[in-house]
Amino acid sequence: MSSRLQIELVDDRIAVRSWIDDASDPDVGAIAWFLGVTRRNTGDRVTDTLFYEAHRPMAKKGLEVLANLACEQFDLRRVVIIHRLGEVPVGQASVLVGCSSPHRKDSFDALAWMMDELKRVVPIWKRECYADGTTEWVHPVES
Amino acid sequence: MSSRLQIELVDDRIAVRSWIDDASDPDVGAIAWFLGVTRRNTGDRVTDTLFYEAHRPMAKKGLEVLANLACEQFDLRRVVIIHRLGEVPVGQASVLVGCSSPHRKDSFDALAWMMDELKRVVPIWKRECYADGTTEWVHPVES
Amino acid sequence: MSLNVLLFAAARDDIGSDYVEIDVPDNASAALVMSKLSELSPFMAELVPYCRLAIDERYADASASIQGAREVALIPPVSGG
Amino acid sequence: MSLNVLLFAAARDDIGSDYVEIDVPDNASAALVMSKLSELSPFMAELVPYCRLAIDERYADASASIQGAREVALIPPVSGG
Repeated sequence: MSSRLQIELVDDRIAVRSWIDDASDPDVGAIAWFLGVTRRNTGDRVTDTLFYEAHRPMAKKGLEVLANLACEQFDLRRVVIIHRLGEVPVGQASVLVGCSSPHRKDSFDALAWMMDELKRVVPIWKRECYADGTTEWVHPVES
Repeated sequence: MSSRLQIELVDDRIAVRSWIDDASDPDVGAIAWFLGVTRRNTGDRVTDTLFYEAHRPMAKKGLEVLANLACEQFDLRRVVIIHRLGEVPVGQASVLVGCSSPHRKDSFDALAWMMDELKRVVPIWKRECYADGTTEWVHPVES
Repeated sequence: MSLNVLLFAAARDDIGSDYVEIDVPDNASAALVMSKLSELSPFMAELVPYCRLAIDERYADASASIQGAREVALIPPVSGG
Repeated sequence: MSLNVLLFAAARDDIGSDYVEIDVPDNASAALVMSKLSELSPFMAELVPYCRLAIDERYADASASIQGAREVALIPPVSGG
């Protein structure tokens, strides 16, 4: 069943249109997509740009495991996870996650679950470059 | 704030790409969208095609109210709701709902809420045309 | 007075027209209009109890009056999306 | 034995290299490797307790042995998405 998974790490703009175009499947009733985008403001700090780095083979494998676990838990027909690495300027997408299912609840739940898990386990890190010239790796500590 | 709402009833294919293209807003960190698609199988019945009809002015107004209520409940930057009327063959989208927000939880929650509400209150009806030649208006009775 | 009620979906197919003319008092309630509509056919008798009445493009309570209404519509259970 | 540990993000910036060589027994546990890494600098002493160790591209338990490992990597708290 792995043909229904499309997992990629990319170093350039995510080609959103080409991913979302290829969607017609007669057994699908619901398609849901999420784009994570670099935001200018976090609290009172202003972001100029973000840089993402990864343990690439482990991140690729981690995203594949994530997609497979989503297929086990939810009734999905297709899963797409694309994560961009390197610089991702404000207003551009760092991640695209999409899925399709016969019924919409599976796609909604899977999308939120995959984003939560991605942020929890996949070895990808972002470095904030603030407008004041400082930079900072984001290493959130789980509570 | 109504410029951030885009609500449409259309009689032809929903142009998903045109909405996605126009998505860059520096205060947005999350963009999510949902497509409802005509599915071939429902239970053991095989669908050939669907027809949608609406009380058009009331449906348009209903979708606008929905989008405004979503903006009151969730921290959204933009809401798009496009519903197609007339024939929607298997594999094509009958509805596109999308939103953007600083944080992803608002977009996920708003998307699910808007789809639930749309299906509950907006005067749009679908007629199933089954492969066996029979047709049937879908008038779900709330329990 | 004579009142035109807009019909949709299965109700329109049953009556064979996108509106129906019924006779009700000037200040009839939505409930009375619904009751008149349910008398139009055996199918309508089954469907109407699950419908809502819209007066001037808004869902109306059972007690709402049609007096002065520009448009009255019977809204069967919806199935958009 | 001498073990190369891959470093990422703030750990790599602190050490100034994308790997570090440490001296540990052949059958050292992940916990021992982490302990050695935390001795490398005051910054690492703070960061390492929040990190996970990956052996051959999988997260390892504290008790897992590095014996025979082809790759050992220090994985700081992640922030993808």
